Amino acid sequence: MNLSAILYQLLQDTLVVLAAPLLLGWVNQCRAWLQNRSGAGVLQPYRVLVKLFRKDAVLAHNASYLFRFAPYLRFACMWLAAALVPVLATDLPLSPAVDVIALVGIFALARVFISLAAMDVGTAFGSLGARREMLVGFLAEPALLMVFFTASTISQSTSLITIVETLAHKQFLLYPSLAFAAVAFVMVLLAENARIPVDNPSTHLELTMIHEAMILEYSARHLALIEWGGALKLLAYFSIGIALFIPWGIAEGGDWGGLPLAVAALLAKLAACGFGLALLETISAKLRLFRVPEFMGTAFLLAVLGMLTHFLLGS
Amino acid sequence: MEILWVLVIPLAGGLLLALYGHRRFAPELNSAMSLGTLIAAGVLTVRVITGGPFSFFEEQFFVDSFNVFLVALTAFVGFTTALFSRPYMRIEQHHGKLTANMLRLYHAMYQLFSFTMLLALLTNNLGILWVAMEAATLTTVLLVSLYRTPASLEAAWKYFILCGVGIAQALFGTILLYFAAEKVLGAGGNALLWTHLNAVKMQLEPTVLSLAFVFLLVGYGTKVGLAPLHNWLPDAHAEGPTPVSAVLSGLLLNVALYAVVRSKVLVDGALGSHFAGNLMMGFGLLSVVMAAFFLLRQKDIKRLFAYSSIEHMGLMTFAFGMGGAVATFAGMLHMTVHSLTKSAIFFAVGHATQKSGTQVMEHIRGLIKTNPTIGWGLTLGTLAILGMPPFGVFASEFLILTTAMHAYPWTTPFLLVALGVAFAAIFSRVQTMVFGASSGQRLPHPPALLPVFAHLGLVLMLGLYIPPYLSDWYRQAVALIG
Amino acid sequence: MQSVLPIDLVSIAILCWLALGFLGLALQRKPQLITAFVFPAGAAVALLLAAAALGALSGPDSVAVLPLGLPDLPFHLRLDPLSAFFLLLLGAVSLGISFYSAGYFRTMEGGTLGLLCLEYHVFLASMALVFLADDAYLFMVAWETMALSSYFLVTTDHKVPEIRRAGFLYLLVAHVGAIAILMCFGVMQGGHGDYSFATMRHAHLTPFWASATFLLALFGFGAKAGVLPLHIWLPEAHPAAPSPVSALMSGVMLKTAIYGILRVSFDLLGVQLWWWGTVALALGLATALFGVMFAAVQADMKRLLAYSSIENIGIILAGIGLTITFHTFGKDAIAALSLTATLYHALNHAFMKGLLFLGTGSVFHATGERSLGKLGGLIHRMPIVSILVLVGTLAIAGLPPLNGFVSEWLLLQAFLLSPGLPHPYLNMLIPVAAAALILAAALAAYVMVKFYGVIFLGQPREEKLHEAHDAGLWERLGLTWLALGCVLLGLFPVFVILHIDFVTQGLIGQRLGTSAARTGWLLLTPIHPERASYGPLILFLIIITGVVFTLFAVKKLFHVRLRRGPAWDCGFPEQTSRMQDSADGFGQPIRQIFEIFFGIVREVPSPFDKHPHYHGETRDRLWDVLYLPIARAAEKISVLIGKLQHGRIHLYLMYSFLTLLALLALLAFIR
Amino acid sequence: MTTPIIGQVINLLASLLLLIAFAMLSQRRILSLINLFALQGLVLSVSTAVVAYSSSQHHLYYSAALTLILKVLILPSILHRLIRKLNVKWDVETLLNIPITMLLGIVLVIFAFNLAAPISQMASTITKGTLGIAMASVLLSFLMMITRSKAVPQVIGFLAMENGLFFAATSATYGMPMVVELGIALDVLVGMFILGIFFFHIRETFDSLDLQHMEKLKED
Repeated sequence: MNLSAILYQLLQDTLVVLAAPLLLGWVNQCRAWLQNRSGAGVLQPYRVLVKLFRKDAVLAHNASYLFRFAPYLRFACMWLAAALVPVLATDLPLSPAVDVIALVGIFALARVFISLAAMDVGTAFGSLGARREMLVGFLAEPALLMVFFTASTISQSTSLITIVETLAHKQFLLYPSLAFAAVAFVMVLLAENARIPVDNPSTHLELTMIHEAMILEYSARHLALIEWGGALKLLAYFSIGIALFIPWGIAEGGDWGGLPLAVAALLAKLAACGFGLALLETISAKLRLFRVPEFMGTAFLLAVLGMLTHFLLGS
Repeated sequence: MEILWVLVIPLAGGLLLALYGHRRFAPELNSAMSLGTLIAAGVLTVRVITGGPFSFFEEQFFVDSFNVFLVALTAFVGFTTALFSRPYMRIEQHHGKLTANMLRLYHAMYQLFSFTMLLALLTNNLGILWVAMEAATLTTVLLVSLYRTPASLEAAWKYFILCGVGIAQALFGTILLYFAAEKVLGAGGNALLWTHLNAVKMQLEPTVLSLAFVFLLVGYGTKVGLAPLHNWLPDAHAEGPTPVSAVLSGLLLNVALYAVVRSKVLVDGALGSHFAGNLMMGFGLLSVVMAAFFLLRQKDIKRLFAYSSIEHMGLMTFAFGMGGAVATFAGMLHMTVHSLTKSAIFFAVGHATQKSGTQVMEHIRGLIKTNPTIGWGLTLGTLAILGMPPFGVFASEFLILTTAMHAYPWTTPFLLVALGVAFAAIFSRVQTMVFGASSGQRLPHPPALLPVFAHLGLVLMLGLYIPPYLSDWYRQAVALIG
Repeated sequence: MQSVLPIDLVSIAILCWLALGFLGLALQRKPQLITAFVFPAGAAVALLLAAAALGALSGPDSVAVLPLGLPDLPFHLRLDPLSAFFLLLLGAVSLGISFYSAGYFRTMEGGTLGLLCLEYHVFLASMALVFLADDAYLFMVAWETMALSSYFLVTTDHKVPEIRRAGFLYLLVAHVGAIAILMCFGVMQGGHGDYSFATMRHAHLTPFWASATFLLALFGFGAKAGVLPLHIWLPEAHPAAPSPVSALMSGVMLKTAIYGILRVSFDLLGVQLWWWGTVALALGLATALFGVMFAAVQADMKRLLAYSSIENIGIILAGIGLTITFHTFGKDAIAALSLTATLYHALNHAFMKGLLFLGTGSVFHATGERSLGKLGGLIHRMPIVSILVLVGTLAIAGLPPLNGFVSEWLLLQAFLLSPGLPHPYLNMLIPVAAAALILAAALAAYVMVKFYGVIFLGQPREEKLHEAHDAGLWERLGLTWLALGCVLLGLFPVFVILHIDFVTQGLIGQRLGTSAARTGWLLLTPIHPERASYGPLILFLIIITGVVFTLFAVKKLFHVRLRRGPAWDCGFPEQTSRMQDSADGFGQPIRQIFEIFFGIVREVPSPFDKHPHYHGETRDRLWDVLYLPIARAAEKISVLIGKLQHGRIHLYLMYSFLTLLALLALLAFIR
Repeated sequence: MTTPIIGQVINLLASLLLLIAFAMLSQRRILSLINLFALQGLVLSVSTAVVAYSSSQHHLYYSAALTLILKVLILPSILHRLIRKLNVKWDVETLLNIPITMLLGIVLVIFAFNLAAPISQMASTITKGTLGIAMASVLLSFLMMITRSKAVPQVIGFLAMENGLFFAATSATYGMPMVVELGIALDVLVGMFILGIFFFHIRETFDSLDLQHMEKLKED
């Protein structure tokens, strides 16, 4: 592990944690445009965060240590996830410690903790949100994992780096199985990031909300961390999608020359994805909650199907 | 000489008790006589083990390791049962179920009964064997009908008629055997001596012997309690006094099976085929399966264990039918552990019924609370009889089942089903009787549970460790009949 | 004088356990002595056992012959890596459980305690003996003794009819299973009464008989492990037992069945046909999904855990099936991988489930409640227990960096990196199987959130919960040990694998450690770093640093006050504890999605009820479609046969007459 | 007398026995049943004596005498006294009507003959032909026990079966060894006494000897 690699790692760490709210802002802005609103500007998330951090925190009387600990953990998990996905270059010293399965595990860890925290105060909405979150999660997780598996059966590896290298730098092939996987991944992305049609981040309508219901009791810095973590999560998912399905332009290990190009490519891709997400959210309507399992089930089945096609067509 | 003692003591005991059986000391006298028999049997056993088989009184009596092991078993269980019946019968009298005269009859018949069994075991003459079996039937008929209640009379009547008729068939078989034998051995007394027959069994006429075996099997099989000839058995066990049920299950059935096995040896020798074995296997399997399903619907605790006796006799018959060293060994081991365990169970059951004043299982509850020793005795005994290790019954069942699986795989599904059903049937009942809320009264006399735990202790030992001399002993016997 | 072999130590440990048991029985009059001395001593013995097993794992096989048993069949003992591994499991887990018991049974009255102490230690000893046995007879004796002692432990509180019924059901299933096992040994035996495993290894069986043996073993051991459809006893018996016993049964006893399957199919039978693996795999996955599904809808905390045990057993069985499949196709590297994963998961589950059951025990002691609907908010009253149980919860939910995740990770690797098998259907099957496995794992997370959240979080659902007290010292000690195990097994997988290697080496002649530890103990690389790697310790440290960094950053930059206030809850006024999700409510989505699998009995109050009462119950369909019919059939047959005993002596005479005639006719026919 | 004639005599007696067996099968009245039984005993002892004379087996004389005393004098008189004491003279109903019983009986006879044929070939005695008859009469009395619904006739059937066995013993071989025969006789006698006592118990408990009252013990 050489110096440049460490530098890459640090660079990416700081980059993601700083840029995440920007991405969120961009997505919201796009949505505003698509809905003929003049949005609050791409920097709005930063303002929100600053505001929240400045406030006094109010905790419910019977909130336990778990309740206060959860936001930090979730933030750390998301940060780690976002920092591990090779988006600029493919040698990240930390990456070997966490392969795709572990990545999914980290997401699950965050989810479980936030759900527990939601149940901690013991309000009706808290437990309701936790239940729904876990419901979405137990279907989304396998789907995501199967998406990864499709990719890793192609590259005969579960380590992100190897996958990306295979897909990006080996000779270009069209993998039909990846098409299925891509669709499934998008569906998972929507669900996991509390987006329409599964959830609506900007609603407080009790009957429909999932993610919001869980974090109702949070305020001030805890809420800020959760928001920020959400942004990081979105970024992580974007970069995973990019790494899996449109990895081209990523820099080889250790050539600083390729870096600017890589950065440019990444920004372009992120912007495009953000716009795509906004577009999806705009044109689709929120599902009834009972439909959500079917939605996720479809995603899961698509992912499995992708894997099967890979075996059927003998790659 | 020892043989004479083994026979004379119980006979004398019978006569003595016929005179003094109603006195207060009668139970002790009874136990003493049985103890004497036990000691004589022990001496005899030692002599046979050391000196090998020998015959006596111009070969009319004969002991080899096969029947001496049954003699020892009979004497032992006879003694422990006598010990158990001391308090039991006193309590019965105290409850007003028995009069002094009935007790006299009981004690006299008890001794005569053990005499007949020992005679049947020790005689070398198949005719005398038959006579002794018939005599055993007669004595036990009187024992079964001891209470003079309608039920007990009915049971005794059925027992008498069915076993009488069965035994008659056995006599016919014996006649045919004699008919075949006298061609080889010439007419006269020697032609029925088992030792002589065994010597010349190769030359005996196959057709006659196969016919004879059919009659013998049906005849003695009735007394073994093989389905569908078993119908007398549950009634007799349920209605007679419990010590009698104990010796019936523990000893008489064994003796009858002994007769069957002896004749099987001759027939196998003559036919050189597996004809007899197949018949026995068939009967055994049928009995096991039928008994298992009978067990499922019992209400009376003594009937329950009577049917379990049928099941186990079926298992032994099956084992002896399979033949071969392992199976025969297993059969004899099963004889031993079954009679020990089953008599122990009947002891516990006897006191349990006295405690709660009924034989109906719904009304027996919480024995472990009211009287832990009875409760645990019943529980452990039941688990042992159900073939739970580390008790000896498991050892024999293990050998039987594995051998069957190896030699006759098609039989094992039946055994699997039967054992499973039997387990469910017995254990569910016993569990509700020993556990749960308690019900029951105090007994006027302290119950005798030493025999129970003595038996169970022996069975436990046989499950974990079979002393070398015992196993050699078994092996000799196996060599004789396997 | 020769040096002491591990096998001697193990035997000594077994004897000590037995001795302690009887000592406990003798000390009936002084219960405080039993709790204060006998159980801790048992723990010490467990430690000895674990140490000896650890030593034996790397050492050569050692054998011993006892002068007991049947005439031609003395008891054979053998300590090879496989048995050593499971002995290690037994020792390590029972160490914690015995400590815990020392505290847990404090309040029990003397007589019962003495008996329980005896049964408990006999149970431990018999399990150790199962692992040590090297001939069919000793194995069966130990096996059934185990069943028997655990039965008595289950029915400790035999006043309650349900508990009696549970105990009966348990012993019945165990007994039938045992007969099946016995028959499978019967097939393998060499005839003329040689039952030692040594001869069975060289028994030459036709494929048919080999398969029959395998299926018999699967049936027999499956009955003990709670594999579908023989699982019915498990959710009844485990809740019925006192918690330490449930912990032992779930944590260790189920593993004896796994040991049996491995011993028979790999060691004795020598795996032969690939479809055995497929059968085991399918059965295992079905069991896993079934178990977790039912766990999700349980309202009794111990039943929930019992069903989760079924799930984990399913996963383990699936692993075995995968191993068999690979092994039969000669892909031993991957076979070794999946076998390692399987054993690893068995070890993990022992720790996790032990921990959780003990946790429920503490909760039960503190509150007297087992029903999830009456618990809640205990995190404030029982801080220590809640933290330790949280560890177990996260572990069994399969979350990194704890141990549950590692084994599932390895198993997934085995699934995923399967090269094309020479069998198209298998290639189709395996990804689907992987999907099913993941689904089960994900559902487990759902279940565990429900478990922990409803018990420890939220507001207390009953008034009396305010008096709940934290566990005592002994309990904490036991819980801590097990929790520690969960963490360490999670953080240092390479060491564990290096030890499991001896087992895989023995069973399929292939070891993983060389490749697994290629890049040092920090990084776990089962096949090759390029293919897959996982560094739990690194991961853990990163997350911790992340958390700490954020914590400090926030504290540094924005030092603002923290106030306590009433819960907001969208501004709804007076919050009551009844408004939280009940256990049923939390399971509702699962019940809805998988409705077809449950037999649901529900009575919903009408709007006009004066005293509205809701009752919902999810029943196991298998009862109605499988077990009740069998029972009814048996009943019918017995009615029919009962008619034979008709009471009329003439009929009886006719039976004998017809029997005689039939036999005579047969004879005439044979002539 | 010369051997063939003796053979014919014995065969005659044998067929007489068979006839008596059938008569018992068809007989309703207990009294005449007992008389038939006595007659059967008589025929039996005569045939035994004849065999003894022909084969000069002296111990057969003893058994003939034994039969005469036991089965012609003692047992019938006991039975007579019994039924007088218990005044059960009539046995109106049989469980199977007479013609069918007879038909079954004939089938049994054929069956028995076929079964005994190969064996009697190898018999060395002059009475070899009669083994089949012996077996037949055993089976017939068995059938009789099945069809009789009262206690006393059942017992008579039992004794008749005993007779059949005894005849088999004399015809197939020249009688069993003496000690065995004595034992058998003793058993039969004791059994009779016990039964005698029994009848009174049964009588005073059920106040009839009808077996319908003794069907309480069964699986329900």
